[in-house]
Amino acid sequence: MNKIWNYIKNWFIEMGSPPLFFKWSSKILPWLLFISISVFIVGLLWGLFYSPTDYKQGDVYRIIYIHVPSAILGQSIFMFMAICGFITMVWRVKISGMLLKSAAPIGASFTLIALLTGSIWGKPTWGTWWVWDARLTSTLILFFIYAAIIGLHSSIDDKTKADRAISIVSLVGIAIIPIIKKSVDWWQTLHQPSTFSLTSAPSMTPDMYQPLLLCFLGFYLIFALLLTMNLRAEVVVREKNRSWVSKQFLDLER
Amino acid sequence: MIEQISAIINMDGNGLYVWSCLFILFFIIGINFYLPNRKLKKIYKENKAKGQ
Amino acid sequence: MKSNIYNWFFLILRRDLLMASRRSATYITPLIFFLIVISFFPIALSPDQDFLRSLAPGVIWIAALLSSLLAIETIFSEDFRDGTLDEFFISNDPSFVLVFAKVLCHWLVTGFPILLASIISSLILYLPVSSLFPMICSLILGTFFMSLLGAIGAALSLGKSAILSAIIVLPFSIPTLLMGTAAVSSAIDYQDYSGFLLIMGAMLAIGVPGLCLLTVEAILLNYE
Amino acid sequence: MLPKLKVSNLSCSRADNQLFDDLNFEVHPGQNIEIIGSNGSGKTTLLRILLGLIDIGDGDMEWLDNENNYNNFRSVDCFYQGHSLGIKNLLSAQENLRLSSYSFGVSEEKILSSLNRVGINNHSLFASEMSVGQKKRISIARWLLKDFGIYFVDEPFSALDDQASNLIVEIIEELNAKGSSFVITGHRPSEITSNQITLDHEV
Repeated sequence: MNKIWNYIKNWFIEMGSPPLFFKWSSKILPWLLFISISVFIVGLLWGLFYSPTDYKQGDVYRIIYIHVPSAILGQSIFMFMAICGFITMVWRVKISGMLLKSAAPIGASFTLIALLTGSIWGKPTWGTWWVWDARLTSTLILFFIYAAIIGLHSSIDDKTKADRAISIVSLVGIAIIPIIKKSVDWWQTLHQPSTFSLTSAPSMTPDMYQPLLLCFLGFYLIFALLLTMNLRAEVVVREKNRSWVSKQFLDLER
Repeated sequence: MIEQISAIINMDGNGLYVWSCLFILFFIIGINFYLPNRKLKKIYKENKAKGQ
Repeated sequence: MKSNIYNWFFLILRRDLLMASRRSATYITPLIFFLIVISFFPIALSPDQDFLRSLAPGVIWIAALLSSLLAIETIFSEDFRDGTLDEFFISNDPSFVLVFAKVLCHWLVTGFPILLASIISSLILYLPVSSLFPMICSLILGTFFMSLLGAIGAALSLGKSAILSAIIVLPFSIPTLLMGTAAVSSAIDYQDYSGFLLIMGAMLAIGVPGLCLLTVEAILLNYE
Repeated sequence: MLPKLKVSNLSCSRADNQLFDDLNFEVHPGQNIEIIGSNGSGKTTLLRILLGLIDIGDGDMEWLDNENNYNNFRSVDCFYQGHSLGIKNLLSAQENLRLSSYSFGVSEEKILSSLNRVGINNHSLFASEMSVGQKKRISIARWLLKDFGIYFVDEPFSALDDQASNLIVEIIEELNAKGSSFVITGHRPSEITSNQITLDHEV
């Protein structure tokens, strides 16, 4: 058991060594680009054009194909960051710190998308741009946490140190975010009986549900693509004075 | 044909909301695409300048 | 003579309390800040009694949150600057005890005066007497948790601007804020508030070991 | 006599530059080691790595314990004084020393005699009321509280007048005679030892 574990760890460390990572990610990047973008586009097209109209909300419910996957993705990315943070703290694996750092702006972006689309969706359904709905509120707080992590990282000059600093914050975050979600839910029922909730409103039929699943897949693939691209940039920026970087670029030119 | 397209774009008067959501999605993902590539290009240029 | 954890804990607690007693600003400034923030709300909004009563739990809690957060900003910075923190970390005693002792001392010095001031502010904001007990209980649990969270923020932003640590800590303080205000407002409405206090207690029980350990890691980062 | 600390192949790199590489030395009882280097050459980092305050170096450190075995953990009684002196401004000279000696418990007479030895006669003066030179003297008085195995002192000779540096040399010799060792850092070689390690990587 221990042997297998060590094997996995060493493999992870080896694959994560910056020059090697840059090499293999260059190979898979075109494939990832093709697959992720095609699944993403197909999912959106299916959801936005071919799925049936909701009888209650009309066509505006189609925002669900953008809003819900990005909201879920915003939370999943934080989970991912906490795992990376744990690896960074315990085993001091360099690449996991860089992964953590590169995932943060993507997570913030998807959380922002969820916030903006949620607020746009609110306009026709609630009549206002913003309602202190439990889901929207906890998404807003999640966005603040992402912003804090990005701000903290940029304020520390030594980037390896900054990685470990944000891994501490992400570990605190992953413990507190469920409590935040639960307490915001509670707060909502305390102050105003929930009249209308965004996601449970349309009664989903299978032909509404299937494109949503495809959208989920597409969003996750897009995340993988953006993460790979961000990580490549991060790796190169941090090691720009090493010899392998200029060598890689020479290879690309040939 | 044109009526069909305009019906899709209009979406019973809700089109503006849906399309602006789609625009936000592509805009923010586009920024995320652009930034790392710009960083890579910058380093690439620096390396080129160093090599010459 | 061999030192044990209790000796060490009480040594640091005694040392910090002694130093705080010699510099009155440590316990007076958060208190004054708290009272100033509280008094701004009636001035800015309305002196109407019913209106203020409905606002009071939130106002008291926000003021307590901000003043304990601002005060904890310097918890490690002085020790870090004059080198005593190095000495403590070099010694063989567990450093999370050090963090816990410092946080506890800080809470005794700043959180406790705020508790007293909250009783005064409950008078000027027309809170009913029945809600005084849950308010004090929730403030005890909540400000201590905030001190623990603030210690992490202070350790991460040692030598940097205070606003950075506020940005890190404030989003995490939301459950405390919600539970605290919920406890006080349900007491105003004669409802059961024990559930909120229990959850705050549970958060504190998990937070003491977890956050102290992470704070140690955050302080050690500054030595690299 | 066995060396108290054996360091082999110690190296450390931070971000892009190598601070030091392949350091090998031994700390023998009663002998001193001086680490020479300019600002930013990694002297303080080396001391912190040796003491285990930070864990960013690669290499082996072996410490001698009472049974003459070597361990990977710090089994020697160590004293550390960083760049800043470790003196609290809000405490008096005597209180400062009492705080430093909490873990081994020193009698009041010992504290007073150490203070007298370094020439501080007003024991109840607050550190905030003292000059920098006097604070340095208090920090030196802390060395005398107990005979530590190894003293790690960061730049003890910086910003000192002749009288004070003579005092330091005297005290170091005294403690050497009792079997204690010093690992100190500095910008230029001092007179306490000829055993020097130079850190000179290119910044």
